[in-house]
Amino acid sequence: MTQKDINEYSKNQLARFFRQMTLVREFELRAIEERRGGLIPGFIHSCVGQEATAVGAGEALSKDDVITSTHRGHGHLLGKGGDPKYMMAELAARSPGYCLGRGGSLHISDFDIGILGANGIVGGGFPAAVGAALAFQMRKEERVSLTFFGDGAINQGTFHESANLAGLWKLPVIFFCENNLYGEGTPQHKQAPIRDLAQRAEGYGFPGVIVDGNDVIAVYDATVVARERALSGEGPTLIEAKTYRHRGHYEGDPMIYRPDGELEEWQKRDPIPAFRKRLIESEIISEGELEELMGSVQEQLDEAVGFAANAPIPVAEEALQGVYADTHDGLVF
Amino acid sequence: MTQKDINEYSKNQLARFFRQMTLVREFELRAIEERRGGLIPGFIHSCVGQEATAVGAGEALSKDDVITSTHRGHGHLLGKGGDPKYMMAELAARSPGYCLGRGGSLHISDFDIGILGANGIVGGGFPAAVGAALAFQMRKEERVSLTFFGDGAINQGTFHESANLAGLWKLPVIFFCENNLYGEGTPQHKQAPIRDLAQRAEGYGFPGVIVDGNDVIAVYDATVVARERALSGEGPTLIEAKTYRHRGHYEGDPMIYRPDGELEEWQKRDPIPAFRKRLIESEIISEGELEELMGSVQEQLDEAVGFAANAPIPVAEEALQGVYADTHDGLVF
Amino acid sequence: MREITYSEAIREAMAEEMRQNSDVFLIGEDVGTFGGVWGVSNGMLDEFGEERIRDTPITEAAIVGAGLGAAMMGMRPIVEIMFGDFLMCAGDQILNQVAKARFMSGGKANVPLTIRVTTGAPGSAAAQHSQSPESWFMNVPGIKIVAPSTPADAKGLLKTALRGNDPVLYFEHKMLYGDSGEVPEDPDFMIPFGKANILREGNDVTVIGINMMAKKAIQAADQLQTEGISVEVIDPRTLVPLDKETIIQSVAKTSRVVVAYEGHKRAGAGAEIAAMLAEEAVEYLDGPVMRVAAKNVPLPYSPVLENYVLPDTGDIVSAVKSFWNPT
Amino acid sequence: MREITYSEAIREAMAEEMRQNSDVFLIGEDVGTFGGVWGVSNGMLDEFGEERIRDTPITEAAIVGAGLGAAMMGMRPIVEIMFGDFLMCAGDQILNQVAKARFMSGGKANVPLTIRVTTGAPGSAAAQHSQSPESWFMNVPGIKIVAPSTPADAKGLLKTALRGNDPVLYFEHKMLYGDSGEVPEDPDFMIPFGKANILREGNDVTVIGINMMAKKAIQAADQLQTEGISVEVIDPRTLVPLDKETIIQSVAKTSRVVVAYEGHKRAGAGAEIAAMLAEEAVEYLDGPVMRVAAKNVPLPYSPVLENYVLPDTGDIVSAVKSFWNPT
Ligand SMILES: Cc1ncc(C[n+]2csc(CCOP(=O)(O)OP(=O)(O)O)c2C)c(N)n1
Ligand SMILES: Cc1ncc(C[n+]2csc(CCOP(=O)(O)OP(=O)(O)O)c2C)c(N)n1
Ligand SMILES: [Mg+2]
Ligand SMILES: [Mg+2]
Repeated sequence: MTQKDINEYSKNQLARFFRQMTLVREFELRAIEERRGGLIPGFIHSCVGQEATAVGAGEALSKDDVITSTHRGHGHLLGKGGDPKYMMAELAARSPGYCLGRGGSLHISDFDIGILGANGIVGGGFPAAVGAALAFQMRKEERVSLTFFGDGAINQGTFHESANLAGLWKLPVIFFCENNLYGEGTPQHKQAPIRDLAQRAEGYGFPGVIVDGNDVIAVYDATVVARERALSGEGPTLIEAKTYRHRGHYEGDPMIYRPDGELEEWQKRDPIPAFRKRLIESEIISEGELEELMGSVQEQLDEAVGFAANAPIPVAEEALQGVYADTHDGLVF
Repeated sequence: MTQKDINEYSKNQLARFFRQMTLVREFELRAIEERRGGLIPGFIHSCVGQEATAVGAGEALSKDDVITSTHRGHGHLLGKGGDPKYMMAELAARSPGYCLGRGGSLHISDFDIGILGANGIVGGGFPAAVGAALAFQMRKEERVSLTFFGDGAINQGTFHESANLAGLWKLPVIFFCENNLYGEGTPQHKQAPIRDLAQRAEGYGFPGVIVDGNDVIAVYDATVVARERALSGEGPTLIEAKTYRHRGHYEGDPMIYRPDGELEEWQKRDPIPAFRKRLIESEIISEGELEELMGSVQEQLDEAVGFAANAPIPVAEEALQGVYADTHDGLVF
Repeated sequence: MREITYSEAIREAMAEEMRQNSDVFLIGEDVGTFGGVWGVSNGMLDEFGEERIRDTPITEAAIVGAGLGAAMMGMRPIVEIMFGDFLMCAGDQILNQVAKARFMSGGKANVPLTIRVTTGAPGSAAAQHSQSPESWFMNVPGIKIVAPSTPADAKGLLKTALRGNDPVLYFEHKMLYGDSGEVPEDPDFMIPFGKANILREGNDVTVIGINMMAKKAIQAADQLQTEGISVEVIDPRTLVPLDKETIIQSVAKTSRVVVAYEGHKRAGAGAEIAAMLAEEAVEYLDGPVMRVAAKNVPLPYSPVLENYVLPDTGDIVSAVKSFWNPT
Repeated sequence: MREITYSEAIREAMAEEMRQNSDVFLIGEDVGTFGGVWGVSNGMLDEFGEERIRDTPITEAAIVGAGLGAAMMGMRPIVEIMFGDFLMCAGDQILNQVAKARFMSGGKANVPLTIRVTTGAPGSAAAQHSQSPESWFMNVPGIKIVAPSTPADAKGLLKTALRGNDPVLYFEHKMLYGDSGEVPEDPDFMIPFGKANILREGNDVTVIGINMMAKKAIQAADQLQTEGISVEVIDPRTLVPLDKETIIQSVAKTSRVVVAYEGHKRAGAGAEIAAMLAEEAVEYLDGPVMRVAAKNVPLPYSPVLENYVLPDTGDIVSAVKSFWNPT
């Protein structure tokens, strides 16, 4: 895809890209800190380094569109409009958290803004994304569904079955692959015999495109195109965004599996400084304005952490609620 | 692939192609008859019309090679050297049947000649075929594994996961797809958005080839090439053989799903008369010799049916045997 | 009242709901032109069209998961899985996704998804087409399990499933499809979940029969009647939720109990009922909680072997009699 | 005797078998460089190399099925699945292929395949990383189910699995990995399947504890001892096969029994034990067969909620005491 000139995007939009990426980055760093500090009890799989995918894709979607996410979902959720307050509260296992403290990092959802859920099962979210798209198609709604997944997840059987079904019925689905070169400690080339995963789309009768996953504008553009295709009834697109995660698979991962220098190479391509540089060089946004945006992010996160830390913790017996819609006079709980 | 001249094959080999295809056809017809007559209690999914795939592939394999088969497996088993006697006895649920009457049509196996089993689960056999090939590779054995499957089965998640693993590790596996245009009552074009399923191989880093599945020589040649590739360490091949089943999905299927005239078109391309014609026109084998071969098939099947009909039926309590190798003083059975 | 078959009752429930609610649709392998391999959706394609009677590829995980996604978006999918044996091709989707979606989301995900699936041995279908997998799904909270034994129950329970807002695994026994029985015509006829059916009243022994085994329990009761043994037959109808109260009350009356189910004995559906009785009704028991079930071996192809492995009416009769003539 | 951890015991069993039998190999996600997410195979890549310590893609069905195929060809694969919760991604392979291969082939397929998998809640890992799925596999005949609670059992049972010729699901409890205990150095040290371990003798009540709950049962027994209640603690060690004899004998002695397991209560592993006792040992029972297990809700993330859902030592203590102070 030929890249559009940066001046074709509104200043507002570009500022949003920047602010949202910063929000994702800072959210992760803050969550990691709060986990160390004891506010957050569970695991964290951070997406530091992958902010451009989360934000580029999320910005291309409308509020009515839906996403399914993964174990590395914080960026996806924020990108789709998730509120850091309720996310942080969920991570802190508090009652006003998105899932009332029942879900945690792996299961955050917000049905009001189309977040159908992070997922603890690699490959677990594909079929539901396809099903959501089926509902849109049947109801003739102008909505698409986008399913985030990793280079590891693409090998799961559910990817294949879901891509086949979506391609067959020309469902409005975007398969969004964040190829960050690793699945846990195993490099991508030891997980699949091909490097360009986008290639697989052909086998399902729809296009696969590769984008620089560290370039938020490229990601945004590709997602806009895929979304238009989906809405026009032409069916799915597979977007493969090449990127890299800067931190461990989970917090605490000793990362012994990385070749020397690899991380450093990728840090040079860190999506946020790169975008910042571009914004400043093109004189669209001033340093001062960017600092202001960054400040507002910190404020938002201070507020989120404060909210989480002061939020009530669930009461033990609440665990029995919310398994079923209808409990048949308490027979099932 | 360019087709070799028929004279490049030995007369013996050609005669074997003919005899084996006839055996498969007649076995099926006889089994159907015996099912009507009550000798055979279970379902039959016949492969009438698909004899060239079963025999072409089977003839290209050595005795040490292994196959996994499907619900429509009689041809595959006979093609790999399965004995009609023990097959018929198994269909008749008799003690000397291949599986002692425990398996039936859906589960026939013969480990001595590399038949790892028919399978009642569509897509169930892929992973085991890959695992067998892994064993061959680890032990440096000159053997390949071939997994038969249908155009319906290729959409199962297990295909994807297995093809990926086989491609990744360059395992000696042949993925042999019999594209007979239907999965049960649903046409292939309503099961996948692509018509040439061989195309999917690329996504796993290995070649996919299309052959005329009604031409036993073409199937044989393609399998020989794939086998050589596998043995040389280059990895898997996906062979898509285009063919058609002449009878219902199972015996009793009313076949309301077929467009008028479709069957008739394909019957014109019936692999056995076509091959017979070719043999006679090329003057390699005489009509008389062919009649003789056909006669010998009938004899063999008479014997098989006789064997089955007179074989003892299992004793009820035998059902408890053969679940485990070691029963821990009868604690598990 | 008019009589229809179990199969017709299921079709009627689906068709009625589809007529009155455009969110309901049927999705599965060969449910359209073929009318379902078991013929249950016969004719529905003509009435509702391809959009709402959707033939799918052979991809159980994607079908179930698509049902989940559509349900969360407000549709009310009916997913058909041809054989219970194939459910494990979608095992993760059912147990980790469908069943847990609501809870993990803090109660916010709505999953009005009904999975219709066949159970039981149709005869010489062997180990991968004959299983009764109800119990594989009973441990994981979040999915309801329904097992109708009569045409009326088939209709009434399916309606409850289709109008409810929770995922339901609805097990149709292959050998019951042809059974006829009275079924109310009232389009709002629903049978609540968690209410067992006392199919026959009796005083000497309680037989709890699940699905097909409820029918066999009645046959056994008939036979035992002639020998002067009065059998109370209870069909729990839903395994999750389970109507403990009705079951315990019956056992309190009879003090003897047989649990009959077609699945393998070990950890089968009736194991939970037996365990529940051992915990909550032991004081009423005058003798063991007998279990009549399939033996713990895969289902064999041979009719002789298969009959030996499967439980039948005679096994129920023997189990009942053993209370008076212990071996 | 030297002490090693549960985790080390498992590694030692694998390494010893791999040294003496070239057919044994380990295959799974991140078992190589990473040493297994739980660190169990740490260092094994260095000793055995990439051929025999095989990192795989994230494709559970293919991994398990590849194990089956390799096993049928004479290898002795050890498949590692990271979390028990993921087993259902390979549900069909385990239940319809692995478990049934031998029987369906008339006893001819040999399947020396061990599937090592973690079980239990490691704390705030939520609904898809905390389950105890033992019971999901108990109903289908053909696969043995092992659940060690001590380092010695971990080693001895794994050796038995690796030298046997049947598929085994071997459940490692995440919270036991760090436990130390005496483990014989004898490379032929094996613990037979189907022999329960009487961890503590007692007279008043039998507590059957599965996996982690065996450890908690001992803690409960200690506590109850101080209150004058003598508890016999039994660890079945293998759920399939189950050592009914030892269990029944104990119950015959104590006449009171609590079955403790970490899985959800309904249709969990202990449900079968309770049902077995209700059928085969009811005459010895002086009171209900109590079950201490996780409540029937998905595992929540919040520690408060999770603790409420999971069974613990205190729950065992209460259950035992209820025999004398029924509520
Ligand atoms: C079915 C399943 N198998 C294994 C895991 C363990 N696991 C969690 S994340 C992960 C790696 C996923 O890799 P990828 O899809 O590339 O995503 P990334 O972590 O790189 O974002 C693995 C193996 C899991 N959660 N679910
Ligand atoms: C997992 C699973 N799903 C569905 C079925 C039912 N079924 C048996 S054969 C078949 C069609 C298979 O089609 P294809 O793979 O093209 O093979 P063919 O029958 O054409 O040889 C179906 C749906 C099954 N046996 N297993
Ligand atoms: Mg990755
Ligand atoms: Mg086909």
